[in-house]
Amino acid sequence: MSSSPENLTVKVEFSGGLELLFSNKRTHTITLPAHTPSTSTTPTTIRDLVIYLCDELMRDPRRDLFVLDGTVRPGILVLINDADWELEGEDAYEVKNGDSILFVSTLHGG
Amino acid sequence: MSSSPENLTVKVEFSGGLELLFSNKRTHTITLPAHTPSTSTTPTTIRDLVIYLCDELMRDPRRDLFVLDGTVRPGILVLINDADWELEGEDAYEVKNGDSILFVSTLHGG
Amino acid sequence: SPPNRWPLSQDEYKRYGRQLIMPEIGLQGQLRLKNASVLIIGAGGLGCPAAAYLVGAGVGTLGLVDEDVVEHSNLHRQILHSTARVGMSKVDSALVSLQSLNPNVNLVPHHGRLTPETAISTVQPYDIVLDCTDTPASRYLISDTCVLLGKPLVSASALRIDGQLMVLNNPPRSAGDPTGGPCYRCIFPKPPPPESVVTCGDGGILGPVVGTMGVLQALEAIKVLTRASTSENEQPVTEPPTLLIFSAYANPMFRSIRLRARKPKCAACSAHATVTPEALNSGSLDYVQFCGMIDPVNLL
Amino acid sequence: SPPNRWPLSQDEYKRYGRQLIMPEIGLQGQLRLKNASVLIIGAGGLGCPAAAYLVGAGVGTLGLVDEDVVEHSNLHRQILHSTARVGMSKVDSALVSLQSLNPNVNLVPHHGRLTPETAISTVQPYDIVLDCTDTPASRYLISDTCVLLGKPLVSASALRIDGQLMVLNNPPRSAGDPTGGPCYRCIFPKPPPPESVVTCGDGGILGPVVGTMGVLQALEAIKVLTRASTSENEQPVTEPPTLLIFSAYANPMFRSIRLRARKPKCAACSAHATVTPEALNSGSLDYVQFCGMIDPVNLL
Ligand SMILES: [Zn+2]
Ligand SMILES: [Zn+2]
Repeated sequence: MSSSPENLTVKVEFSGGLELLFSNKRTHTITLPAHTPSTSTTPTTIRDLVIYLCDELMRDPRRDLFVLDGTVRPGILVLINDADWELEGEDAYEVKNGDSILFVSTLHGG
Repeated sequence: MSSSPENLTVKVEFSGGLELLFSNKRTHTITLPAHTPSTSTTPTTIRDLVIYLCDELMRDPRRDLFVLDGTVRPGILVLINDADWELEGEDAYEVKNGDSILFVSTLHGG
Repeated sequence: SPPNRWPLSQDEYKRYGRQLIMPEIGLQGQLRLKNASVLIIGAGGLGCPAAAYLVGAGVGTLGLVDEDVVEHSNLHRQILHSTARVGMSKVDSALVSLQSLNPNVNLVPHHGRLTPETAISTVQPYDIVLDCTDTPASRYLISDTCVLLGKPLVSASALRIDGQLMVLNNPPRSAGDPTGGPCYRCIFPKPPPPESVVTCGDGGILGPVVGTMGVLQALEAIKVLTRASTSENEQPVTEPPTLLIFSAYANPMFRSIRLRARKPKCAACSAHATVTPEALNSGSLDYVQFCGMIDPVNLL
Repeated sequence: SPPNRWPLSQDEYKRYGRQLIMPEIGLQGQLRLKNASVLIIGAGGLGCPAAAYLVGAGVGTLGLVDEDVVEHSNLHRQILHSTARVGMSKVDSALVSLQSLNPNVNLVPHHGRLTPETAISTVQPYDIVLDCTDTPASRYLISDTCVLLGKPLVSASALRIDGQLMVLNNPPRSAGDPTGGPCYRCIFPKPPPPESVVTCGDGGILGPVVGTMGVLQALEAIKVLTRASTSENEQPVTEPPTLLIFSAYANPMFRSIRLRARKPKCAACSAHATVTPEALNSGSLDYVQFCGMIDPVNLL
């Protein structure tokens, strides 16, 4: 697929306290390879994005507050363009250029 | 401009009680000519849209609760794609296909 | 009962006049509120404003569950309590304020915490439940109970500068019916790791943040209780399931997220449900262990 | 005053602990609140919840302006009042509840309505104003006064199932400074035709709708009062002007709209302003006539 762009630019947002793991910044603009591995023709999925975020963006060492068993930990909702990722194929969803991905930690306080 | 579409389709929304003038429906999808008059090459503006709404969509006879002196009456904010119309040129703004236009009546109750 | 010529008293017409005259409520809606019973679990930062607006609106019966007593550190956000009532049970303290706001409402105190053994008998008499608690264990217990009993659930939570709101099990169809609304387990099948759970005591909470979520819980309950059927036999129209997320310092402050439908393998609301009334009553479902908490479950 | 080793009392640390520990407030923010004075104009559906959460949060001084007495028809939404206090002035009734919530706050009653003659002297001592009134005339008067005195203004309104919220004159720079925030006249240069103005009495109001807007007014006031300067000499960063619109039965319920900057020809906040302290004090600005009202101006 030589016509597809080399990179994707996506908006990544964190809410419900997850922003504390990412330099206390709620909104990030991320550029990442359109294929994973980048030399392959396999489209980059949310699963790949999550690993990318852990490796490249997370400053906090407590990785298991974000990822568990290779995917987003229980208690985090993932919203793709303002819709629950379960409506979009969960972590197999192929990331598109310009997507907005929101990670929300469920809250329990009252 | 023979290449421009004959018609525009826009989303029109009413809030703050204005929906009561439009069959108590908040959201309308409107198709109107891209030029006003339709045989001209003059692009349709918000001013033209407002007259179109009065003529074609409004069922309530109290036209002056929406329009005064040829434009939207005082106390109504017009939002073009979620921004104050003053940022976009007010009623001279040229309507684009797919635009979302929101009319909000200011409230005074407390 | 046969329709009365004047189904409300003159005092009630005066008191509820401002909401009665709106087409969204009307006399029918006011009578639905008057005939409705609401259970609020937790008399803290969410439960206080939720109870105030539901009692103001004239629900017939309001039950309140809490095991705690009022502390000084509650008062910046728990607006039904008062400095003089520090040390009193939160349920009793809240009832003092609610009674003085609207003596027409039948107020029912439930002292103590909701447990698997007491949940079904406590929730059974009510038409709708508001989850105003503050631990994962209580949230799963309340959701399971609402699914088992067919009650809609208005669930909110808040921490620091963030809040969340969902209307669950709405409409409250039987387990296995895919047209029912999702439950808490549909959205969160597995509990969060305990080390990721932050309480308001540890993380802090801004008063108007939790206050906003509590007032919106009252609103959602009023919407569910007053919604009209288009005909006698038809089901009322319900909104698609939505998560409202609120963040006080973000722009925009509010976002609405479309949620999934019921999960076909949900442990509570699917045809394959393993959460049963027997399991709940017998105490064989250990929510505290399920959620891996070390501390006892505290309702706030 | 020189910094104390313990700038708050032990009771204050306990009472405000849950908000103190958040980075958005902190000890500095709590001290800013303690040193702040807030004027709430209108002790009705907006003013009641706004006052409750500001008093809970520990502002130093809270003033309350209203001319009305409590009526039965207020109680479904005006949660600081009570059935036993029907007939009492709203200001006195609200102060009873606020005093019992937090005795540390200096509460200042202002009986009677704000008029052009009294506006400047009433507003002068306060740091920020909340417009919780319910007529166009009062909204223009309050905005003009805030511009003349350089006070930020948190303005909200509600009717039926809709609510609106704006933070105006923020930052509150002098008239003619285009970097100041827009005022009410910038957004609405001309008043609405009187026949288009619907009151809560005529149109109705759902309690939690106006309640939500009032709680959000308290939140915006806290945000303005506690915001930190990045350095001693720098201006604090302010949000771009936004209108929050709320509609209880819409999906999404909340929308945020970007507003214009100050209007270069604004009658109040531009270099060409015609609204002056002298004009206001002399009574030559007739807001009731400007808005074309027939009835007297009532603050709700
Ligand atoms: Zn389920
Ligand atoms: Zn201005």
